[in-house]
Amino acid sequence: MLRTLSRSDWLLMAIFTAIVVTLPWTMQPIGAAYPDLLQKFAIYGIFAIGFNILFGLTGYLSFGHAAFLGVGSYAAVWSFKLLTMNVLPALAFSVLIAGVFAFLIGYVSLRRSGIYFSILTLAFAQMSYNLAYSVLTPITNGETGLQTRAIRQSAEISLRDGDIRIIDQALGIQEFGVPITNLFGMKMSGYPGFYFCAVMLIVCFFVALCISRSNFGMMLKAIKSNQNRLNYTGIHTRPYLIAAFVISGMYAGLAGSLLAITDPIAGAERMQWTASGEVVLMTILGGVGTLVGPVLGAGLIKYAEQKVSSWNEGILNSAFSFLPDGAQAFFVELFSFFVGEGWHLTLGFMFMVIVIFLPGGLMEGFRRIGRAFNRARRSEGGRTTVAANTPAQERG
Amino acid sequence: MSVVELTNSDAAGRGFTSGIPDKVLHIDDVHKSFAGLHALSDVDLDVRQGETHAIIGPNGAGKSTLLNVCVGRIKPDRGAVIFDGDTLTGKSPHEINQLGVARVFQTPEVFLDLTVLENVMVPALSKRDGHFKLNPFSAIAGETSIRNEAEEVIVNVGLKNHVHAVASSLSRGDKRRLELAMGLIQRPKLLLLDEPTAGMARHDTNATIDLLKQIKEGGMTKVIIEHDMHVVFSLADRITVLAGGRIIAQGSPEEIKNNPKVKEAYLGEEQV
Amino acid sequence: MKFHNPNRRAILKYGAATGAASLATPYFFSRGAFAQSNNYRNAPTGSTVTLGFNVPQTGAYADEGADELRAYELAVEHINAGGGGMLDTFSSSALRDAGGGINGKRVEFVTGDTQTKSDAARASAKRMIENDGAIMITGGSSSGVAIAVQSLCQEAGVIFMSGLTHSNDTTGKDRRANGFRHFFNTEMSGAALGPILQKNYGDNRKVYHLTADYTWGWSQQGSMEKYTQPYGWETVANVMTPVGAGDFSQYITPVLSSDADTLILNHYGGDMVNSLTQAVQFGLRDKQVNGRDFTIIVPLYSRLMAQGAGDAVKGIYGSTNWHWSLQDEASQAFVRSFGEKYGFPPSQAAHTCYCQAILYADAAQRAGTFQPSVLGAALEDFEFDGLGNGPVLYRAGDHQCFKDVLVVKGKENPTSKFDLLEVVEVTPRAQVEYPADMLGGELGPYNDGV
Amino acid sequence: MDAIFLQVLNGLDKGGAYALIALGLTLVFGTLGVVNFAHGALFMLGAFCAVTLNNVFNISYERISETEKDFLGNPLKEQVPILQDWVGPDVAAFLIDWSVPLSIILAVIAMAIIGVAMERGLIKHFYKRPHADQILVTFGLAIVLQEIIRHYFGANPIPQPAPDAFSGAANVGALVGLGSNVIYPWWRLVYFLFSAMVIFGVFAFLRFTTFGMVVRAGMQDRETVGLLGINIERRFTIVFGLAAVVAGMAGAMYTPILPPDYHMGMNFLVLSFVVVVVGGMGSLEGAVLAGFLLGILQSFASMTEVKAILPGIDQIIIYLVAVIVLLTLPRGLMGRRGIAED
Repeated sequence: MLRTLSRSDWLLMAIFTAIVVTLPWTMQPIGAAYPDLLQKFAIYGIFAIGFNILFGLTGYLSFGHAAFLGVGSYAAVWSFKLLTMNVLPALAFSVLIAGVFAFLIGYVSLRRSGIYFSILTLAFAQMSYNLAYSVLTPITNGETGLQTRAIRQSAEISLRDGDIRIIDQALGIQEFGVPITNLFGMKMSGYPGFYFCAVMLIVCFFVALCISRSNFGMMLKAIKSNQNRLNYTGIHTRPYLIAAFVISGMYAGLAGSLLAITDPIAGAERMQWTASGEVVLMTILGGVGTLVGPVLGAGLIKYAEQKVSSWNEGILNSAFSFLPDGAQAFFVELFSFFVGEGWHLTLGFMFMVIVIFLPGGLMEGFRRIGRAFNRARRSEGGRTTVAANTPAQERG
Repeated sequence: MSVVELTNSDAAGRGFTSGIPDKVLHIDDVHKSFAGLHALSDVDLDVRQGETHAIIGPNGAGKSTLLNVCVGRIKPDRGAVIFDGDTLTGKSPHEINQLGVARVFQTPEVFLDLTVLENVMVPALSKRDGHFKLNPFSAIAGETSIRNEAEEVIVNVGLKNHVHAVASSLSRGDKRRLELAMGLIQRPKLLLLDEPTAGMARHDTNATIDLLKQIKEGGMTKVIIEHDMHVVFSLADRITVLAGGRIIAQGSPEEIKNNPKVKEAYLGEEQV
Repeated sequence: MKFHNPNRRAILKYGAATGAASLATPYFFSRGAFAQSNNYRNAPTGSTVTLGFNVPQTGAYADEGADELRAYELAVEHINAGGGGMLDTFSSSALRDAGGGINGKRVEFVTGDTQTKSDAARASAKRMIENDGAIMITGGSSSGVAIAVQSLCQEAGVIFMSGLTHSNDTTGKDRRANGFRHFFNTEMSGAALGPILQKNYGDNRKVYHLTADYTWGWSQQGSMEKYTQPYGWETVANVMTPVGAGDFSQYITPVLSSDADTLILNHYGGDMVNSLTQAVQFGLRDKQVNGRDFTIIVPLYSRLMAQGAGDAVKGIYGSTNWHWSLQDEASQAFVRSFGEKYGFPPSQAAHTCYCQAILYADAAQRAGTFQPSVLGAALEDFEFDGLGNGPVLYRAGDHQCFKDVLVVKGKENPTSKFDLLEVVEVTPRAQVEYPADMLGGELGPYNDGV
Repeated sequence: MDAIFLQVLNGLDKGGAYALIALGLTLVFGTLGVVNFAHGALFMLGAFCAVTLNNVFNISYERISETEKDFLGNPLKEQVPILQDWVGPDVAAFLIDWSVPLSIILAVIAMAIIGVAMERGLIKHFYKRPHADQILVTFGLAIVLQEIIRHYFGANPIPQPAPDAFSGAANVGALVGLGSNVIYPWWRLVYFLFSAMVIFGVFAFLRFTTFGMVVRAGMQDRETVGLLGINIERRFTIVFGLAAVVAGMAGAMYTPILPPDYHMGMNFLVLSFVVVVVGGMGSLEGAVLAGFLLGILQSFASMTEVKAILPGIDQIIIYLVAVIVLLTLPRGLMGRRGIAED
């Protein structure tokens, strides 16, 4: 397994790990160094990496991936309610159940390709969302969302409103107030929660890297390239597609369970088409088919949602306070279109600008910078760098 | 007369079993029509173990349809294709390939986003691992034996300098070489070649002929569809001539050269 | 061309809380480094205290959210000035006596966008708590969000003063010690509407319910059924409609062929606008069944949304938490200060948010600390007046305010686009009170976040 | 019986709306090969054409009233429409009353300009780009358009009453010999007629004009038409403009049924894609058929009797039908092989 990766891959792993682990410090200048946003970076990074295993490698665009995120969250919260507040069983259950769910949906949807596949996945996800919001309320607690509760005092209280936590009860673990998710006693909120997510992100990134460099990954890329030819080469493509779909569904389930682990609530709107669309946007924004791109895209969108939306006029005023009064008023006026309540506008423009000027997403931008840098070095008379010769590693 | 020979072997072919080693492919009374137009009718054909069998014929004779029937792309209206004891008719393309039938496409159908090496490794892995294997952790980079083998084939087809090039960057001729390499790497029991030299310069054509001759010595059975009579007569052990969806002649190159029916069919179209 | 433009806000000189916490090194494995010295989360150390306003800024309730934010800004202005608006009429003088700020600290605020989604709302609340050092969270425009943020605040150890949330569950089975609600609920709506409906429409009506298919809808439908039953009102059918259905025609036509003579629309927001507009289009308001005029009722009214339904609201009964046309001194003072600043009257969402901000500040001032458990105790069973609803009790048992409920009716001849509802009756508080344990749920202990 | 008849009417009405939106979407996809996520936003812009016209008619100057007081107790500033002074109160009242139907004219002009500008300025650069890029850029555009509308009109729905003549409900029952309970709003009947006319018009345009012939040929085989030396670019622009106009008119006329707000386009977006795909990508007939099919099925699924057997069926019926259709008919009702399958 370790032979999977080349030296440059290990270097990539090392750099990625270093960046993720140091996020609490490096994110400070842009005001993103607080646990919740960092957790979201990691969680949606996992979601996008998983989505990219399907979309980036096989070219199959699922428009219903949020369903697996939602299922993962529900599974995790039910594990908290029924078994234990320890996060490991929740994690295992979520991944397992999301995997089964993905298998069922994938088995059916993958009978079709192209936009027909996209609409099938969308249809399944929307059905899940609509039912979870209304008819399935006994399981999902509907609009309010499924939450952990104190241990119920009598069997008359429904399981939605009172937990049983069989394992914790058997072990005689005492609870005070709101039950808190933990990893063998270590609280999974705040920074410990972030580091737990970060470890998961690094593991997920590593697995995705391995998949991308493996025989299996090459087959997936071959599907994207020319599925028909692959059939004549003796490969049955459907099992590969289903496997990729299930793996990426399990990633989504893992992301869903981490959402529940860092914040024990699961709501139906996690399954809505807008949530599915969000992960598509994250992936395309960062760079489809690249390894790092989806994580970057996820970070950018979550940053916009959390931080850009919070820059109200007061913050703008102090940001531009170095300007003379008239100019300050002008800039505050101008920027207030794009931040605070206007953060959607920024997002919309960002999508357009990136796709117009950087087809291939943010990673394309980095590649261009890299190339320009290399050219500059060569024209200085320096020796040609090795990087220019490395054959398209990052495409993986 | 080859047609007589065909009827003779046909009698034996009805009771075809894998125990008879010299008949690898048996095409049994295949019919196919598209919208009332008979593309193939009453086609019976045997391909012997180790031989290079050329199928020639004027344009629209049904050569490509016949090939497509063999690989499962087209379902015949009637009749069957039997390969090494297995009926191919009704099987899906990947199953047919897994039985040992590989196809080289006329217009290159390579994996444009993959490198040349990867393009060749895909069929190699398919041969080794079967039609599906979930191996997300077994690294491409760790497949040294298959990698060496693939590199060898790539060198053989003359793509030595392009091993790590992305397939989409290859010239059309190089893509055809790659196609050939993808067929050869599987060491199939039967290799179906659809005009392997079409569009190649004479020099390249000769190189391809040499390469195919080499393989012949290795004992691989081949069916070639070809327009270029130079190629056909350099390679073929036996030749089947199709015209209007029917077999009009079959026999050794010498027999075919002198067959009046063939001359008639090709009159003004090809110089032999 | 001059369009009505509710989104422009005057540039204000309000403080920008950029968040001292964000500049500090990450504080590992503890819930805030400050907490150790001060016994509670995000205890203010400098000369300012930061409040977190979490309102919908995008999505269907964005205008309501914008109005809430206006009210909060106004409230902050008044608190820092030690007077103005309803702060002058408020029965507790603690803030006025302090002469500006709370506990000697100037109030600053941070804002967040709930998007009317639980996840987004919790995330922005967490941002304000973790990054911006907000000492409390307030706002919101739907019950799902309120309940989600309330439980988050309980876990994080800050006070949550909910905004517009009408579901029983907020202070019913999902009540939390750290959460407080000023707004009324479906139980009170039902209790207030029942007698008025009987008075106007008589006994023994046959009712067709269209109910938004989620917890609030069910709860509203249940209350309406419960409080109209004593008058012999009978439910012919209760049909669930999907949230955000847009076109309700397929749910309205069956009403025509049933023998119902009353339609109750248990919808809110966009659903209410659409279902009411369409029901009126189907001629339901002009229909006669069994010799009686057909009647439509909208249990929960919002003026902003009534604006969207236009003429369709005329003559239609419903309930509301507060309305700007009230003539009492406090309401008048609030409308005047709000109207002078923004140019139009405040909505009920703005009113409840303003009240919540003032009530929080007052409790903190009276308690002398921002510590949730102490501050909360100051709010519990707190009786006050002068905030536009008459005498109000913040009940200790469920952290729910009890006050008079307004029964309103769509005005037949509005004089302006704000003048859409007229107050028909003010149902006294005693009539809408219910025992604290009726709805189930448990407050649990306060959490100070340490 | 009455109930079923009414649900059929509902279905036709809904179906008309669905078909109108889906028509432009599939037209753009079939000819230009562009997945346009901004199509819902075009529908929304059309609806706001109606709002704008109404606002324009109501542009007023202020007159201090002597008798009335405003909410702060100051003398009320009465708003007097300028139009009233120009054309007299009767005509002004008529224009304001009929502003929704009249707004079709505005919608046609405005949407044609917007459509052409969008195609020339943005969409044409994306013909050869992957669908993913098209989705991202048009989605971004949709958000931007939405936010601009929100900036000027706010987030609340804005009521747009139908003309008085059409405001009530028609006694359809009397016409077809059913009970007096069978009444149906005039405006919805108008909307159904309107959608039928527009659909018919678009089909006639594509069938009986040379331009339409080229476009249809382009939908069959884009490359060949390009090779024929026909200036396909200009025609693409017109097709996109046409799609925008159809969406815009559909939006403008829908305002009395659904008071418009800035994100109404997004609500219709997913639905219209489902309609297009169920109909078969690139098939105009399919889109119309699927629109009516889904409209009618949705209406029937919402009946209490059906919901009693299958709770929640009305919430998922559209998607359920989509799944069933796509699994039985690989390319939707009337889709052709090879379009949008990779």
